[in-house]
Amino acid sequence: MAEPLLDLRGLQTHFQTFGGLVKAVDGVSFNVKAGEIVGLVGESGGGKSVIGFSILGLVDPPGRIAGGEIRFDGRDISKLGEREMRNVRGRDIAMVFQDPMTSLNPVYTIGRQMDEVLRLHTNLDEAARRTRCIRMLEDVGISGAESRLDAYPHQFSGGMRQRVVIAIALLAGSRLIIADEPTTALDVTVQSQILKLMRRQVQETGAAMILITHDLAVVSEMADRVVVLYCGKVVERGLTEEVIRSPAHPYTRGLLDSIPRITDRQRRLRQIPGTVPDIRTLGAGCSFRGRCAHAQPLCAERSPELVPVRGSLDAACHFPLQEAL
Amino acid sequence: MQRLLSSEFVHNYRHNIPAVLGSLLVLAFACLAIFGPLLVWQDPYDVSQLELMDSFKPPVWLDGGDPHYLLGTDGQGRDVLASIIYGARISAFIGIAAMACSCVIGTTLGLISGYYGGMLDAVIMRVADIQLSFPSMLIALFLMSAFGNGIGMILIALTAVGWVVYARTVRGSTLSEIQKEYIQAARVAGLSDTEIIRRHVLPNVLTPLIVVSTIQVGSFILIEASLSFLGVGVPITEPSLGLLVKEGFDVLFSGIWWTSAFPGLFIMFLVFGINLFGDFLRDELNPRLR
Amino acid sequence: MMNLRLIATKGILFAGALLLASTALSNQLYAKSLTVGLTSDAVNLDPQAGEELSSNILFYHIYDPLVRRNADLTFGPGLAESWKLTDDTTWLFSLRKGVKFHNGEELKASDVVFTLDRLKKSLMANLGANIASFKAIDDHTVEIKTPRPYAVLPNDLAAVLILNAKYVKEAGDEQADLKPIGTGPYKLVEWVKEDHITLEANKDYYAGPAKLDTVVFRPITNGATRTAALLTGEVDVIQDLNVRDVERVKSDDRYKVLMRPSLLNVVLSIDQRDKSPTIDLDKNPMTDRRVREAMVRAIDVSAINKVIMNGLSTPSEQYVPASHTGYLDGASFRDMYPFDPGKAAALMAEAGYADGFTVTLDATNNRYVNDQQIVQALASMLGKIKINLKLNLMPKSNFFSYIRVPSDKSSLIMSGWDVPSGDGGSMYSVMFYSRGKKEGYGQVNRGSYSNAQVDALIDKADATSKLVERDEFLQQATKILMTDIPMIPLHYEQDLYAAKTNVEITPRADKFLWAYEIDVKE
Amino acid sequence: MLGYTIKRLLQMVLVLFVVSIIVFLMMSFTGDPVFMVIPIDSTQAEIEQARRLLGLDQSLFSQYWIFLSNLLQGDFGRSYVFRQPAMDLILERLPATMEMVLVAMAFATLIAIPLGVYAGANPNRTASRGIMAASLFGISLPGFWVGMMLIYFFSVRHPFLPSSGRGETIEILGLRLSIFTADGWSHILLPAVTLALATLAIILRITRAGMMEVMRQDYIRFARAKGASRTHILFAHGLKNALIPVVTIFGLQLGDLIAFATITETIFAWPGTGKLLIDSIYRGDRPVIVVYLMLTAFIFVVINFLVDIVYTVIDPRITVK
Repeated sequence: MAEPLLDLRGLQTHFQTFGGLVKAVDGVSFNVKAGEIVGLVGESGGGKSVIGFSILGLVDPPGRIAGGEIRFDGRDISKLGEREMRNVRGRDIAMVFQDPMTSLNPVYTIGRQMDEVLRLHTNLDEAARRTRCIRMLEDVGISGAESRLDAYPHQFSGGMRQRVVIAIALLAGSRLIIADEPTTALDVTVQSQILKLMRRQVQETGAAMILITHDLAVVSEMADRVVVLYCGKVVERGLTEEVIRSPAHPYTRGLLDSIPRITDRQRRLRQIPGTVPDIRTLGAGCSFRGRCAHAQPLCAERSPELVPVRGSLDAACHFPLQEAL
Repeated sequence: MQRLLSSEFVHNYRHNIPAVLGSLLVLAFACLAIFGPLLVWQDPYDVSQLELMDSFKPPVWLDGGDPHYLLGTDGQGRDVLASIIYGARISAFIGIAAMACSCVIGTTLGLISGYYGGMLDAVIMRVADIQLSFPSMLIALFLMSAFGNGIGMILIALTAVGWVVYARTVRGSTLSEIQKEYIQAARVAGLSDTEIIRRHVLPNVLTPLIVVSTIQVGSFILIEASLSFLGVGVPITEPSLGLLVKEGFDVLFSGIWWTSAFPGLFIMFLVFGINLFGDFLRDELNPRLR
Repeated sequence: MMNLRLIATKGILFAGALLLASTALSNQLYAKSLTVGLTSDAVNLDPQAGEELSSNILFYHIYDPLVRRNADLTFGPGLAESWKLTDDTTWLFSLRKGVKFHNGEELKASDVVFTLDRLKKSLMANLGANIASFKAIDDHTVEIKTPRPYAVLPNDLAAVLILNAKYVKEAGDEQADLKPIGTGPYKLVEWVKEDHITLEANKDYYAGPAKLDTVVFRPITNGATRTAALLTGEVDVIQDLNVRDVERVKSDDRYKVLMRPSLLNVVLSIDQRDKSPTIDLDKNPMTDRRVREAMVRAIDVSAINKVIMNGLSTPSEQYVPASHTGYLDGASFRDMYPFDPGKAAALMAEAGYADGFTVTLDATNNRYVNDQQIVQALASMLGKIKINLKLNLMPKSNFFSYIRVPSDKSSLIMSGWDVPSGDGGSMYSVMFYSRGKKEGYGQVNRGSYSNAQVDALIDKADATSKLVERDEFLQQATKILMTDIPMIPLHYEQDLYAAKTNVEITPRADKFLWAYEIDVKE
Repeated sequence: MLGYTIKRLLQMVLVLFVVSIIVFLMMSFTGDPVFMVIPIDSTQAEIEQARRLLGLDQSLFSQYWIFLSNLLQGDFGRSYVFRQPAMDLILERLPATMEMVLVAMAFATLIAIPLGVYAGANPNRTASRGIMAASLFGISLPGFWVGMMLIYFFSVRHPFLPSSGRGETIEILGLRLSIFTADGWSHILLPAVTLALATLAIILRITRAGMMEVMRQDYIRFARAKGASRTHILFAHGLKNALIPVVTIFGLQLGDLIAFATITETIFAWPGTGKLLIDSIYRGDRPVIVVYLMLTAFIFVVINFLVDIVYTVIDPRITVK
């Protein structure tokens, strides 16, 4: 089997704060194959975004990558120098941020911001770059692309801006796109348009994508595989349909239950009780045990390993849930 | 607020070396200004205590220094250290008193402006705008030259330039405060305007003023020193630190540097301490940056 | 032999070259120049627009008066070759012939008439206060009438500088001020405000061209900077050397320090009114002569001289210096009322003020040398006889209007007075004549002093056209004044100059640095 | 844009009008200027004559009225002392002041912005903390004292820089400038540094604060994710966004520099407008003071106007209205 495009092996990203060491990403492993969409799911504060930043080497002090490997296309990019890493960013791996309102620089035209990527990563001349930008804008569904190039971000609506951001991410032909909550800040009606757009673009360009979200519903529509994170650790991973149909980890179950469904509108939405604990104060044992309905004494003693459970599912739970019928 | 004071604020304070340093400096200067006259053996402004033969003695560590005069003497045999201590009292008094006057007047005008709005607000704010387009130094210089020098005049001049920042800050916070529901409720409950302002608005607009006031004391001390240096500040009978520097200017070229260097150094450390402390307060009390 | 001749020839050639070079050099050297560091820039170059010192210094380079005042305050012919009195009040001045203004115009009587006419309407009208009328008799004779017999009219005229009528009319007041045209020994080349004024010698000067071809005046306000400019060679002469720098400059033999007692007498005017503005008593104690005498005796003028003035002041004997009319030979405040705190206290007690009183002294803080320090010393000295002196110090801009007669806010005033005309009478008539009696008399009598005898003597002095008589009357007045003590004279400041050793310069009594009298030696 | 300019112009006229009234009123508190210009033993008649010549015989109100109506004809009044048009006196000295102010501003900006960007982008580095501490010293320094100490070290103790005047000047386009001669530079160095220090510290601190704010914005991360270089991110993406407050303070500081030039000019005997102002204050020369303040007010209004224009250039979201 060919080596995956991206292979995370035991990634550790730590933040040194006055209150103590925060292990925001604590031994995360998963991989992404070319052309595949992997959903990275978890509640906010679960370390999802940090993984994205870690891959791109954008973790700022006091944070640092404390261990593990990030193998992209066969080489460990976590060990690359800043200069080499710059060639990876934007060209090999692109990122789409959560809030389109703030991820575009307000003082430059979008044309200039798109052009920046091409100038950095291609040898195209100005005219060619411009043509490519226009084509890309058209591809993401912005009409009158030529004239829009000279417009400033504040002259666009939120959805339009996210299209621009996606266009920028796709512009240099990156092979991996990390989309960090790309639709969270948008209106519901716009959300699905953007998601469809992203999916289509990924399929057309053959790029892989990591879709970071707290919303399993989004993942179920988009992703081929799912990785569920809790307190900086992978608690479950597997093919999307299997995870959705019958998760092995109580946390995934909880997340699934909190999605509103049209079919059972009578049922009250179930929330996971409690809140995400302070990572700094976690002792030994399963970090989910405080909120878990199935917790046993063992859960407080030993931290569960991520092990295959059934089918494609791996889960980190001493007492994985049975397959639903 | 109480909790903030007791926990986080204090915690941050203790872990902020500059803040501690700043407040230590301020404290040291305060002690020196209050108790200093007890520490020095000479009242530099009692002419009978001056020994004219001791004029222009260099600081004690230089050749010809006299252990009596730690930092040397000026042209009239005045101990430079004693002059500095007496001068610092005057400088600090002017800085603090002018800040207090500005604060009271500015806050009052700001409250009126923000609470009542309308014509009054427009007038006050236009005046503030016009004034802000001039450097405070220039306004103070002009006022001093028109009215003549003296401590009272300096206080007036500094207040005239200092009130604006309070008025604007307070007006801003008042405007946002009176939008809030509890003020509406208080109005409905029939509290009088003055009572609402005093009980509800005022306490809520004061926090930002702490920072403004601290920084302002420092800048007032500097402005006063500059005015005195130009000869339109305090009279010679009440020499502030700035005037001491000015007095030292003429003899500086003759190589006598200590009569001007030390008072200037003292101003710098005084204002530096105040600014350090103010900086810390700003970081702590300004929610926008936290 | 051959060799020797060759060498000799070479030597001659060499000598010739040397000669050529040296003539070129001497031509260059002939263009002597001098740079002077003044305390401030000239304000005006129109002599009828202002009168402060720097402007005055420049005026006398560019213009000439009818009567020249010499360095020692004697007077001699200037643009007027000679003058005579035709009756008690009528003077005839004969102008020098062939004197040319810098623009080539010849000096005529009409220029003098124009000058006086313009003067009377100017801010400086005071300079012509003793001129009643004037007219041109012919091209080179001017008749001037005084309102009453006035023996020292020529002295007054030494301060009136003659303008070119045609030029001033054509150029207008502003241009006449910026680009002055006179008959003086120097012409203006360039005036860059606050930076320098360059003058070049007027080759056609009636008394022969000046020895220095170029003179540059540079304003350097700060005394210490001025010293530094001298020491670094930027300037050749400086005015008002800092008292502090005297020793330093003296110790360097490349420089010399020049001194001359100035004419400026620093005096305390004492209020003589029954009720004085700043004294919280029903009766003004200072109306009592004994109190005034006590004050004189309590002030240690020599201590002020030694400590504050670094020895560079001259304790004043009288109200006017010895060179002046009205000076009484042998009389001195210092001998009549020597410093004696005991006697002073006794006099206070005798007058019934053993417990003293509180009074405010008005003084400047930037006008006279060390004025601030002097008043502080006065406060401590008078404090010893329980006169509690409050100090009211202000910059000169406020001072002179604050103390202006009728001085209704002042009890004690420290100010200076100088009489460059050398005539004590001009001071007496304005400062000691009873106030409000006669126009032009007593207008700066700040203490409201009034003594009929003094008034009568001044009247007599002003009624005679004979200098000797005038002097006699004024001396009698001096005698009375020294007993009455309407003012306490403290000291004359010392005029200090420093120059490079090769500069030949003698300070003038009137402080007017005049390049025409200066030379530079190799 | 046109409407905006007109509005600003009207505002300016209003400001100038108010300034002139206030100055006129205030100046009536100072001593009677006539005594500054005439011989001290002048008689009453001579004083009256001088008053008439200077236009001081009128009531304050009519003096103001005359001033105002002359103003509308472009006549700004005449100095009592110099007997020259006040405006000419000031304009003559303005190049010297502006030259010093601009050199100081250039010093301040060129040093402050890179340092501020550095300290804002790396707030936790030791060097940044050092820069910030130094800048705090900078704003705590009495400028006149710094000038004096510079004179002491560079002119008195080790005399290699002159302590006063402008040195050699060259006339360019009718302006007398010293920055084109080596001698001129040696003269301008100390005053400009003295003047620049506080401004340097303030611009640095504002730049740093702005950069700190900007650097945590998403678009900076996004730019980094694009693979842009550090310098490009700091200056093209970061600084440009942090520039609005910097430009504001730049305008304000330019005004402050003109004001503080009075002190610097006094110390270094720099023949500019500030020295003229101080001299005029000492001499009670009201017309010069009035015109000086009106001219500076005018300059400030122009600076504010330019600052507003610069805003729109920097930030497309801002439009003048």
